[in-house]
Amino acid sequence: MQTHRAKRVEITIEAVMQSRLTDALNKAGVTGYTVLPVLGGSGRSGAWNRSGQISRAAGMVQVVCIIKPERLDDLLDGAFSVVERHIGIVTVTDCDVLRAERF
Amino acid sequence: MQTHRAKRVEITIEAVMQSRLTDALNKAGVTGYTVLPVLGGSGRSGAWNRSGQISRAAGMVQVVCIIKPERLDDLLDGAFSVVERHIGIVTVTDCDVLRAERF
Amino acid sequence: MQTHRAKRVEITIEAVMQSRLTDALNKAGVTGYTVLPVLGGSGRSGAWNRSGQISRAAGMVQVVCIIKPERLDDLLDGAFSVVERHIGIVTVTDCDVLRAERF
Amino acid sequence: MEQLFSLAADNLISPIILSFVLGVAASLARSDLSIPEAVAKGLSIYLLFAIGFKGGVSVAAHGIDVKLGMALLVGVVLSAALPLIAFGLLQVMTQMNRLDAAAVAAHYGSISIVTFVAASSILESRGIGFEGYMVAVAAAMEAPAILSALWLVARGAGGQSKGMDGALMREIMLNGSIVLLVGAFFIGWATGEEGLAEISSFIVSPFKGVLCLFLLDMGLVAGRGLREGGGILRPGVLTFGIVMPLVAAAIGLGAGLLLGLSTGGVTLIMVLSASASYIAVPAAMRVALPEANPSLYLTLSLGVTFPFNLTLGIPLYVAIAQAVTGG
Amino acid sequence: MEQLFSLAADNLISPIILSFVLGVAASLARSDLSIPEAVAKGLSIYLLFAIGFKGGVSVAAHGIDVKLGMALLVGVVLSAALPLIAFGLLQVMTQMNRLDAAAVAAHYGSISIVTFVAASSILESRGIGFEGYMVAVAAAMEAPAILSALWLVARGAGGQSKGMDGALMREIMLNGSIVLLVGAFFIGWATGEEGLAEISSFIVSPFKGVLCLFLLDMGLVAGRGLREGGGILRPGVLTFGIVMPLVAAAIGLGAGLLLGLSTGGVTLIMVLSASASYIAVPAAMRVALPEANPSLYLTLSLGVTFPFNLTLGIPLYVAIAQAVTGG
Amino acid sequence: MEQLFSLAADNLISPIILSFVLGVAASLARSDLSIPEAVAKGLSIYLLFAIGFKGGVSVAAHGIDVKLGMALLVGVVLSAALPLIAFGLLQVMTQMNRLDAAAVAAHYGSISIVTFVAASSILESRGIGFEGYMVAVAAAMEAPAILSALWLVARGAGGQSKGMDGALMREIMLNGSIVLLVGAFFIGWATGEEGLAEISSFIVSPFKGVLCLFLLDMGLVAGRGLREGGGILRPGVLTFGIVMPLVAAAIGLGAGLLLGLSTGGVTLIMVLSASASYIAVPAAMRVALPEANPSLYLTLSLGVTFPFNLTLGIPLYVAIAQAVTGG
Ligand SMILES: Nc1ncnc2c1ncn2[C@@H]1O[C@H](COP(=O)(O)O)[C@@H](O)[C@H]1O
Ligand SMILES: Nc1ncnc2c1ncn2[C@@H]1O[C@H](COP(=O)(O)O)[C@@H](O)[C@H]1O
Ligand SMILES: Nc1ncnc2c1ncn2[C@@H]1O[C@H](COP(=O)(O)O)[C@@H](O)[C@H]1O
Ligand code: NA
Ligand code: NA
Ligand code: NA
Repeated sequence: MQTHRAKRVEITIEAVMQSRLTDALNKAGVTGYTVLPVLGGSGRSGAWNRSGQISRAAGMVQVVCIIKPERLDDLLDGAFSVVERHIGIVTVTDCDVLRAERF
Repeated sequence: MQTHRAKRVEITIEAVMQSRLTDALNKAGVTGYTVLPVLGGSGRSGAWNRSGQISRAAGMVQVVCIIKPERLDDLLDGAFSVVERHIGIVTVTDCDVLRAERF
Repeated sequence: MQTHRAKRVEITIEAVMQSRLTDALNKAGVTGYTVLPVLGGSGRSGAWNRSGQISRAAGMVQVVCIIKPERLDDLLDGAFSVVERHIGIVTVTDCDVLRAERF
Repeated sequence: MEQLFSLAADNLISPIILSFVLGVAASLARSDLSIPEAVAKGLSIYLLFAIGFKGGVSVAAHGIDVKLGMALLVGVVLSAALPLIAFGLLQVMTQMNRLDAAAVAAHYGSISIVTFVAASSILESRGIGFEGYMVAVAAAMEAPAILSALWLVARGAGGQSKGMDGALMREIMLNGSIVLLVGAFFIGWATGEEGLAEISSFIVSPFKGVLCLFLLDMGLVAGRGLREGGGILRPGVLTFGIVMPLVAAAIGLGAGLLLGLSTGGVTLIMVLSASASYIAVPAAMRVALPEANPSLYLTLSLGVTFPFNLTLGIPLYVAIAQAVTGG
Repeated sequence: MEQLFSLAADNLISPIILSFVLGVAASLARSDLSIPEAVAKGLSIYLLFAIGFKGGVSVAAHGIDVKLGMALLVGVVLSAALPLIAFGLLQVMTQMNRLDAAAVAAHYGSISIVTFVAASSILESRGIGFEGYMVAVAAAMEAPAILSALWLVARGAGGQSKGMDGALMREIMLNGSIVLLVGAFFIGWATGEEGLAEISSFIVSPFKGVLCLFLLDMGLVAGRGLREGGGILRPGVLTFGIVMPLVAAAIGLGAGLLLGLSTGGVTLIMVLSASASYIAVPAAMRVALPEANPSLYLTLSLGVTFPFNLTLGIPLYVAIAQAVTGG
Repeated sequence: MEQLFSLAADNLISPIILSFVLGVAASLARSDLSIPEAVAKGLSIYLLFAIGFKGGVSVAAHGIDVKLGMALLVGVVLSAALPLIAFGLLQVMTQMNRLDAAAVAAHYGSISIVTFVAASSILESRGIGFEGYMVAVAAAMEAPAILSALWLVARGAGGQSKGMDGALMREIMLNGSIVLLVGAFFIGWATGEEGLAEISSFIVSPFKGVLCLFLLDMGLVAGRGLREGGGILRPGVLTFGIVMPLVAAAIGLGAGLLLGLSTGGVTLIMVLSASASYIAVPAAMRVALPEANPSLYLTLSLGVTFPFNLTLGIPLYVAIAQAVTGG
């Protein structure tokens, strides 16, 4: 089956920042993304989890964008402007996609 | 630690199509998969999210299959038959797995 | 934008084992991870899903760790000690990360 | 007329309607107020269980009416026929393509159980009785409309529709809402007043309050639909969303009189005819007609027709039913 | 005998049982009816809180019975001993391997709190009183069975079992259900009738209705288990799922008489003995004996023994307890 | 004094407080007891809706008090001013940096609606009336504190703060809790006693019971915070968490007397002043001051000040208000 090279960018970020991140992505011309819930995690600022976390304000989400490789830099610049001062992780993976006309 | 090459296929699809997709995967001989919930997203058909989406019918899920590289085409053919007329994203990533005998 | 090579390890495991896994990761020096919920799945031990699974004890979660490539083996050894006798899947993917100082 | 206005005004300042209005307002103002999906589903399970159970108890109390079978049949016919009328109206009033028109039509043949619940709640407040088996009629009207719509599509563009496969058919017939409604109806029937006494402080007393919270959620969802999909509502489409329930209510009125139902029963069959589905049918359409535009049918059903029925439609239908049946 | 039948029939057409039946039927028919996980967990938190609280209030009202300590001790002994009997029966009646048999045995030593709740609800309807501290006995019987089962495994295949580590021990003792049940018991005890008056319209009046919805969910889950794991139930295994509760109830009867409990108390200790765990023990087994087959113990406990106790077992135990205690 | 002790003791052995204590204990013992996030959110939606509605009904019953406008204004001023005092105290009592101190200060200017709910619940038990519009005052006090805190930061380190952008401002003003509280208040106001009668068996009778479960969850969350973040609480910080509510309550007392409120009203404005936010403000701080340490402000607000107010603070404020107003 015919596939096409693409980049998969996964941004783990605090839920309160989600709309700011997607706004920034939109501005960077990235209009396709999927948001996954996050149950908990651990990092330099300690461990947390959703049921029983000290504040329900502090949940995180994972925003996944599949994009054409040539648009990666725009996306990362856009995302970075939001993630910069906040906790959060950005990873980029190579992938292949079906139906490239969608991206 | 000994690892083995495999493919990781991630299919984001409407929740109403989930059972049809997994049936098609089973028919294509793919019996191992994991389903992740999706909170929301955006694409050519606009943005949506779970709490407050216009219909609770419209949620999506992400189906993840790890398979041996040589079985990729069967899987993609099976998945494509379901995804074809529906909205949905299919990505393929190279990965390594522990305990290859499981796949 | 400057990125750095890293490994993305995804471990799908029964929810009852989550704390044992993260303890083992901590012992192996891995203190950063994110936990995603899993809705359902299928494997050699059959299919299950969260609402309507035969026992609510049997849910699974996905633990994602981003680490420096050189620390991969420690992580896998730590994870394997827990996963060994239990059902569960471990995959490793190459990725690039922003802000490598965080890992 | 005056009476109608006061009825409508009374209706409008009830906690139930105002909760819906609050939801719409919060959504339009882009507040982050939201009811978790699991809670909203929990509330709807409660409402379906309670309304089904009470219907069954009422049938147990009044004995099986010979009209029950007839009413079910009429319900099925209404549900199957209304999409054809809706489809005709859409072709006259709007420029929708066949596929979208068929998908929208399916929604208007089927029913909205919350509209039904709100109406029966209002009937109860006003002390207007109704046949307990109307709940079963509601269940019977959920699915046939879908078949009509798929037939409309198949008759037209041919290859466009995957048609109705067995799996989809089973999914529609056994969808959770129908099973719960009908199941609770039978439980109520079997256990009767005695069963009701055991659980009435769960399913009767708090009912209206739960309905408020549920309508708050509906308002949030409808408001969000309007905010995002409102642009899609050209004048013709919008008009359809208000004309269609009136036309359907008139047909429902005829059916109710034909069946010789009580005032409340006539009201409820008007309400069922006038209401449009927003859960079962959209899900079926995503499977069977994925190319049809979901914003169109969802915004119309949930953003236009539902609020119309809830605020103005129901009091109007009550007033007409009272006038016509002399009840 | 006649009385027993009428008792069973009465029991069978209660909303509670019929809700369970509805759930099983919906599941077997592959309806997509489901109760969100969060809601089901919310319902069970409500039930545990309410039953614990009411038990505590009852102890506060009647004073601490000298038998309380004895009853707890007997509960622990029952829980630890029943797995040995279950294990023996399994080796005679089935071809299960040691590991699976031990895992199944653990479930039958422990208890099902919903069965307990359903039984106390039936006792209340019939106006049969029982000792408030039976709730504490229920809590005491949750865990010891697990230790017995692990001991059975360790004694056998040796290296197979990781045995009981400290973390698992703590997890079992402090699992949410036990903590909530015991905690609510103490709150009820401390605040007494006065505390109950403050919250009785939350924990008393709607209790049975909530139980209906919870049993609907249990039915859905049990039905799904039967649908998927039913094939695993060879005749011998199936028979065990019905014989074991009867044997355990008989032993519970002896224990109850020994303790000199009231009719209701004897019934409840029979119910606790006869019921099998389906939450705490499965979770512990997944950690401690991951090689044991979960379909086996879950299908048996939830798909066979739970429905048996709910429908036929409880009325039987009530009748026997009444006959024997003359209550 | 004696009376105060007995009041505190009475308060401490209520189901509400003991549920909170159970939650804290379960958490500290590392039990896995937890309330699903969706259920906890559902409970808080219920509480906000009920308390807002009842406030509105009370205003409808007593007519609009001329003091309503004044009270709102005073509430806004208190909320804006208290952070400055908190900030000052923090600089004297602790070694916190400006940013953390400002973030903590914002929490103490804003309010905790559950503390308010618990206090009004206790007032009702004691038959002490209060102004219905205090609910609106609570809503008015949520946000201004955030602006003060951001101003403190901007005045200081300069570039550190992104300041207040329009989006954040709208988010804070239209956050779900405020919208629901105010919306329900208006619904209650519009529908009055008649509306209340329709839904009182949902929002009045089970209220205290729901509050118990909600406080159980709060206890679990607070206990977890203490377990994980407790180490951060140096003596100075800890002392602040108890001194600040007392200082704020004293200021609130002055405000209440100035406004000429009833005994209950004075108590509630003391409670609002003394309580610290743990939902709206933390979320705003994560957006506006991401560098501030969330463990610090959350542990302090939820792990120290909330339990203090709930157990000792409220009875103290009631006693003082009674003594001062002679109520
Ligand atoms: N190495 C990592 N791998 C995966 N997720 C991480 C990692 N480090 C941090 N995270 C996630 O990011 C959140 C915040 O991290 P931190 O800013 O380091 O406290 C954590 O709670 C995790 O959910
Ligand atoms: N480029 C993308 N990256 C990630 N997810 C996407 C992308 N495009 C679409 N999606 C997901 O697929 C759904 C449907 O997309 P569409 O068919 O484009 O409306 C969206 O709501 C997203 O959840
Ligand atoms: N090939 C696979 N790809 C993705 N997930 C899998 C795969 N095999 C198993 N799983 C997941 O692991 C769980 C247990 O697998 P198993 O031990 O094979 O029964 C399944 O329920 C799935 O969630
Ligand atoms: Na209709
Ligand atoms: Na037992
Ligand atoms: Na305050």
